[in-house]
Amino acid sequence: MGRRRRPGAAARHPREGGPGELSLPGQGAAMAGMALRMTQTLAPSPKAVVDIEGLSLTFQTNDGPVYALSNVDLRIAQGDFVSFIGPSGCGKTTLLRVIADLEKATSGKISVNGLSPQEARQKRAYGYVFQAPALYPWRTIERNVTLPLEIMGLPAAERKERARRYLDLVNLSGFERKFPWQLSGGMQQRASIARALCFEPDLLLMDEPFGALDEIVRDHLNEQLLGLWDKTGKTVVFVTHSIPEAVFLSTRIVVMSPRPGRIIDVIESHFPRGRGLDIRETPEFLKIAHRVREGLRAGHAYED
Amino acid sequence: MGRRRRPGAAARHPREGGPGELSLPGQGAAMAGMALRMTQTLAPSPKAVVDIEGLSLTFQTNDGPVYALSNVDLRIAQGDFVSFIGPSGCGKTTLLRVIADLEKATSGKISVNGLSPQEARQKRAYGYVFQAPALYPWRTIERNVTLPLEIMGLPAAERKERARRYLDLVNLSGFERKFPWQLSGGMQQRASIARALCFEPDLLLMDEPFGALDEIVRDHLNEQLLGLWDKTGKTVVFVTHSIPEAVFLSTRIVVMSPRPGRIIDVIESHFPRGRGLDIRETPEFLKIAHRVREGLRAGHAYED
Amino acid sequence: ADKVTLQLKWVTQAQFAGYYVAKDKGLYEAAGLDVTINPGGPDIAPPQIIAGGGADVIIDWMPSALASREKGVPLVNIAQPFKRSGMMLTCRKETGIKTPADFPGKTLGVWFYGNEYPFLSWMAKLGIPTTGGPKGVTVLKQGFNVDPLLQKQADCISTMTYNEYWQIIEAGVKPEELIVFKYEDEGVATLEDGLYVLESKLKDPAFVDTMARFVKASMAGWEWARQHPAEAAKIVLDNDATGAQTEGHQVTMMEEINKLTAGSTGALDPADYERTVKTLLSGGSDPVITKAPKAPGATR
Amino acid sequence: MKTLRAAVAFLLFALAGAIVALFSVHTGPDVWPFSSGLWLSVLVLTVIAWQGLSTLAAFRSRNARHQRLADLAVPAIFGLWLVFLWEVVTVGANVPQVLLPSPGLIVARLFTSADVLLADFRQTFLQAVLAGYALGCLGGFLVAILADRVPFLKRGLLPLGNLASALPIVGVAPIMVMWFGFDWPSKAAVVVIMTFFPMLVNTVAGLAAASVQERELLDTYAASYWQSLVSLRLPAAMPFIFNALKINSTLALIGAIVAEFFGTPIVGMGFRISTEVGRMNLDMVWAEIVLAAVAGSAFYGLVAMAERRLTFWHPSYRQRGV
Amino acid sequence: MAAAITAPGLRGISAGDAVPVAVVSLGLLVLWYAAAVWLNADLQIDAFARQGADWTTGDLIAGTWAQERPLLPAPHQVAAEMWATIVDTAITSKRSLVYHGWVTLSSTLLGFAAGTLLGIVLAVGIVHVRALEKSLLPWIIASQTIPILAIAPMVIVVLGAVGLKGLIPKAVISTYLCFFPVVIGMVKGLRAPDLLQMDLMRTYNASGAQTFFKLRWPTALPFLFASLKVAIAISLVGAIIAELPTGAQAGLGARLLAGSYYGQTIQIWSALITAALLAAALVALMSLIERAVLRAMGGRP
Ligand SMILES: Nc1ncnc2c1ncn2[C@@H]1O[C@H](COP(=O)(O)OP(=O)(O)OP(=O)(O)O)[C@@H](O)[C@H]1O
Ligand SMILES: Nc1ncnc2c1ncn2[C@@H]1O[C@H](COP(=O)(O)OP(=O)(O)OP(=O)(O)O)[C@@H](O)[C@H]1O
Ligand SMILES: Cc1ncc(C[n+]2csc(CCO)c2C)c(N)n1
Ligand SMILES: [Mg+2]
Ligand SMILES: [Mg+2]
Repeated sequence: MGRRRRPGAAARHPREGGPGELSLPGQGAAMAGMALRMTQTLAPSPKAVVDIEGLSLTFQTNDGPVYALSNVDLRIAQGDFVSFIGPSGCGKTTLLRVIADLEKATSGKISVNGLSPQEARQKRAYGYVFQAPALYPWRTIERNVTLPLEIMGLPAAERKERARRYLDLVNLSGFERKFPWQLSGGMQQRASIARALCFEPDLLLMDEPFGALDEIVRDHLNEQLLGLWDKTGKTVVFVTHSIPEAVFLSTRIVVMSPRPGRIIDVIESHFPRGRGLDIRETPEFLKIAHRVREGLRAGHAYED
Repeated sequence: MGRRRRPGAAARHPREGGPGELSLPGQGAAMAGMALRMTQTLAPSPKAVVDIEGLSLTFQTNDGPVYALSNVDLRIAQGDFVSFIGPSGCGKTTLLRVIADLEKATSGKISVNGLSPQEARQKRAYGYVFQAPALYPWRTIERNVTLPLEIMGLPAAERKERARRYLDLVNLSGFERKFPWQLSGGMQQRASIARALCFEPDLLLMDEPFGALDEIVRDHLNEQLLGLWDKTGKTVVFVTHSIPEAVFLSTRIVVMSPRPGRIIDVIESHFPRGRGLDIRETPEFLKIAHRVREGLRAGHAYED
Repeated sequence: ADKVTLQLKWVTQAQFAGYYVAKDKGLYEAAGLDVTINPGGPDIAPPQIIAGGGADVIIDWMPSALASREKGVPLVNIAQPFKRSGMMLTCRKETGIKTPADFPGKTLGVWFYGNEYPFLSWMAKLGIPTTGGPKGVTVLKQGFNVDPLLQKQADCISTMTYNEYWQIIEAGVKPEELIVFKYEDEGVATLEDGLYVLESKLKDPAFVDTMARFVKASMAGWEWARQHPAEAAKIVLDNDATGAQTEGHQVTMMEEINKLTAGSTGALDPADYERTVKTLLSGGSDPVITKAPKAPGATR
Repeated sequence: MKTLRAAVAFLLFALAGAIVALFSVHTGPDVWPFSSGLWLSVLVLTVIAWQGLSTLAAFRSRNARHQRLADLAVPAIFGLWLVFLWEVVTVGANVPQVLLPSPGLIVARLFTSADVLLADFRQTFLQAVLAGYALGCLGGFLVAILADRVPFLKRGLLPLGNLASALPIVGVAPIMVMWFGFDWPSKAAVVVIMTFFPMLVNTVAGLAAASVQERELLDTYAASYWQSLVSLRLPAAMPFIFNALKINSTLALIGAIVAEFFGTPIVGMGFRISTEVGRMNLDMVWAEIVLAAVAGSAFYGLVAMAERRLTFWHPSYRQRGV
Repeated sequence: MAAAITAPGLRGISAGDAVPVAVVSLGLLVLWYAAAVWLNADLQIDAFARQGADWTTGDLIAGTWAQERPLLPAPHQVAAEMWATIVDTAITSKRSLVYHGWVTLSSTLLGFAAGTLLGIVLAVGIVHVRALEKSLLPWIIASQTIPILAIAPMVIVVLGAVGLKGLIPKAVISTYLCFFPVVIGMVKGLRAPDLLQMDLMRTYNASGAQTFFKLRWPTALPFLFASLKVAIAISLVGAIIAELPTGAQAGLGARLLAGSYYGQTIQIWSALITAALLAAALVALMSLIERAVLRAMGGRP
């Protein structure tokens, strides 16, 4: 432990705010990060759920390499709610996939729950909501939701009960017996959220889960998710395009730059845990949202 | 012409604002709608591009019928920019598909450019952006975009030029040679937008085209689309979940209720054609947005 | 030259040496004929081929030819180069079979495809049912080789004096381990390889003339084969497109065949014919040949 | 309704014409010599019947029963018409019975030799075909799974599997008779070899058919190999597996019948065919062929029905009328 | 759908497969030798008894591997026969397996080409014309249940009567057998595009031909290749079957049959293995083409 950080990332993106390394509440400074790292071995709380250092990823394609992630440093502590926000194609999905062991980094280090991503995946450490619903067309909605439970060997009665509970949570009661192609886009997306929630993982990786939903349902699900997070102490890593959503939900917002994806800002958001939707009108909320928007805009400027 | 309207829809949704029939700028009242209909035969301007009366649609599924649309009345004039907004699963996509002749109504009347939807489709009256990108995996991005041009028989040079132009418009220059699975979700969606735009149809049917995009790109594309609409006098029918987006883009916002989809409010939005993004801070904008939100909320309340 | 197509009953082997010799030695050519010889095979029913126009003249066994006549293919025998029958039933001695009376309860291999009539007539004559059981014989449709006997899947199999019998011997079985029943000795011999044409075509004198020359040349070929068995076998080998025949086997076959053709002028002996018909008629349920067709062709 | 009435009118007219034509060919050349007159009218009738069929095929009913009935009627009428043409041509043009018997004779045989046909059917279909089909399909399937599970085998065994399964039946059949005896097991063995390869190829292709995202979902659950096989890869492979099952349902019958040419007890469809060809009883041969065709089609139909049941979700069954 | 495009199907023998293939082959060889002992022992014991010779187990094993007409020839016997008839015999000789292989291959390829074409044409018809689907498909299926060996002679006779002899009748029988998998696979494949992809074409009011070439065809390709691999193997079987009633004059089928007449098991096996090698080579060739085509279509690695 106590590895030295590589200086590259910080030097290359001299933006306000911490250059990626997140470890303490407040502006994550490199030194503070190191301090925590060192204490962590002594007193392992708050536990690092995801720990990424100097991670890069390059895709080889038919016409040359695509640099998707470059030198990403990130630490997510237990109980964090971290949102990734950034321009389309900047590498948010890729980063989430690396954490989930669906993609291998080209270089750099990453651990999940102190293990390699692969080990963590094999321990079923997380639930993943894909950007597309990925429902199996030969299963009804209910049986799509119970799929992970079947795999994990839960008894049938329990599976049914959980499916009922989580389909209700996403407002899909009454659609248990339908097949995926009989549902609207948003309904399919909600079914896939229910599927990820129903086995109650400690770590949730969600890739634009609410993208296809209207504001009302979205608000509703935001509240549900926040309640769940609050009650269960889950760690959530969340990709979104909505600035208000990011600010409302997160304890930390990670702003990414266009390709090759780098972390250009990390913004803390300290609303009380039991916050309501009304906080979105407060000046503090608007201030944070503004800062996120500025970060995003800067990222875009960076590209052209 | 001059058919009598059925009173049902209006009676059932006694909300402020016109009960569906859209014909005059301003609060569309039933009588005014009729008046226009009658004048239309005499002076056919503004031409009705889409004219829907008492339209219903029921899906037969393995466990009983799903009532997707019920008694919808709607008239879209040339040059209109109409947004559909409503809870997930309320029938927005279905309504758009009926207009595009991808779905047959169970009852009711509909005409597109004065023709049946089928005839209109056969005349290639519209461009359609699906809720999912639906790119062909065996074609590169460029060749996906030129697909409609190939079908319509444009020469190769022209096709290439158009692909270049519209891929640039959606910020995808440089990805011409990639295959769809090498693109991020938002990039795929943008490619599908370029594909719909590139053959320059007069009527654009767009199903949540910007759902998977970040705010900055979204704003950018909003402006591009508005510019295009302004310059070319296209008619646009647009499904969205974002209230600000609907208010910013549209001349009319159609708020729909949950299943069976009905029109519960139609809201006019008279910003000048050359509006900029900054109007989103104006009180009038906020007032309209508020009214849309109220409509949506009422729709949700209706359900439970 | 007049074109003639001859359809053989079986694959190229010394059984048909006369025709190959006649062709190879230019006898047909000398007779003003251009003869094409089409080999047969397990799937080829010569009567069907001639009915379909695929041949002018075919080689067939008389029982099969007579049966075909009844099915509406009016075949006429124009020559009978084979005087004697080469059919036998060959059994392993160890099965305990000594006489036909020992057959019941045994398994016998039989060729079908129109070649089963003599066997069925024989069994009918012996009064042995062919439906299996302790009182009857179990009949197997035998393939094209002698494996069922070698591998003891059958107690007896059908063999020809000139072919399968020698295959058994070549496989290492000693003659004294075998017991053979010749159809001739059992009084159920039927006429084998004869030349047949369609009756309707004989109305054409030109065709009759062509056939007369063909038969004459063929018989000369057979004569030559009797004189030069080794060379005849060589000619057969040269004509075998599959390249599967072996010289030793063909020479043996040639010698055996010569015993069957010896004494034939090509003319059909009415007595032989009557015997065949009688045998077939005795076959109970089997092809009833009610009326003797006008048989010997006016070939000479 | 209107289309239905038109179709029925066309078909009735064709039927009446067909009856007259049949009558005239059967009463012999004296009444209506098989002159160009007959052939011309048969041609015209065929055009009319086709018209009726096309109209009937376009028939759409909201009543599912009526629709099903119409869907069945089309191939049935089409087939009957072919039979009619066959009868008229064989009888009218005096085709020798040893080349092609007329349907009338064949049908008569079906009844007069029903007992023989039944015995043959039991021997060949109920024993050799069904046993061989089950073993061959199962074998191909299991080897595909095995190869999928053990990549070493996939690379080592599949090329050799290709080799073994591409063995031509004709050569294998005598060997199988040598090994498994004259009775049906040797035929079943041939069927096993014939059906093995299509199942292997299709299953291997099918197991690769699940999309990347669908697989990744199971990866996130750390699903075991067998779990992902059962819950994803096999369902996704179903359309391919059924492809093989369908192809095999016809191959199995051909294989068993061909194998019977190389030595059998004196019962079986292949035995009967080869024997009766030699005896010039072509009507019996065709009766067996008809039996084989009916049995094979019914077998295929069953498999296709199972496919529709089990892969209802595949886009090919969700086609909208385009 | 995207994944179906990448379906690798069966691969040919590539360099990387050499080791596994060798290991598995070795295992099979051992099995084969053992089976030869087991199957041939009875005959060998008989033969010893006939000679009245004393024998040991070693003699028995050696004997079972050296019989002239074994029930199952040992691999080296087959290899020697193949070497003799493939390498040591001039290819113009009738005893050369290269010559017979070529005879069979030519009608296989002709039949396969015709069968593929016919299969595709029928599938296209079935997918596009409702009347054809309903009236034709059941009869195509029925046609495949007709035992080919029963009608092959009739086909040969009829074609012979119109003057077609030699290659073409054999190719016709190959065609008859191999078009079927192509039809079945292609009907499925041409209907495999998902609904959204079809809808897209509808919005362009694409003609049937355009939808076919731009959507249905690319989607059907994985199905087509799976079918073609089956079809080419079946086509070879068809050519061999067709060589029986053509008078069994030349070709691997004729060799097989001739071997079978005379109980020449070694000859049967060498013809059989040559045929199987030929089939495997053809299937491998299809796989190569498949891989090249799917790669050109942007198949995901
Ligand atoms: N093919 C189908 N078969 C059966 N039911 C269907 C089918 N397509 C849509 N539906 C049902 O019709 C209703 C309306 O669906 P639609 O896709 O129009 O919703 P939507 O308003 O577009 O929703 P979203 O915002 O989530 O995309 C839904 O309840 C859905 O379940
Ligand atoms: N399999 C792949 N092969 C090649 N390039 C890829 C692949 N997957 C993603 N990329 C590239 O990597 C970059 C990042 O993609 P990613 O999907 O992570 O973006 P994203 O931030 O999730 O975008 P969006 O918001 O649009 O979903 C993109 O430029 C994309 O083209
Ligand atoms: C399928 C079939 N089986 C057996 C024979 C009988 N046969 C008649 S002549 C002959 C050659 C003898 O060496 C043989 C075996 C046949 N013709 N066809
Ligand atoms: Mg993404
Ligand atoms: Mg929708």
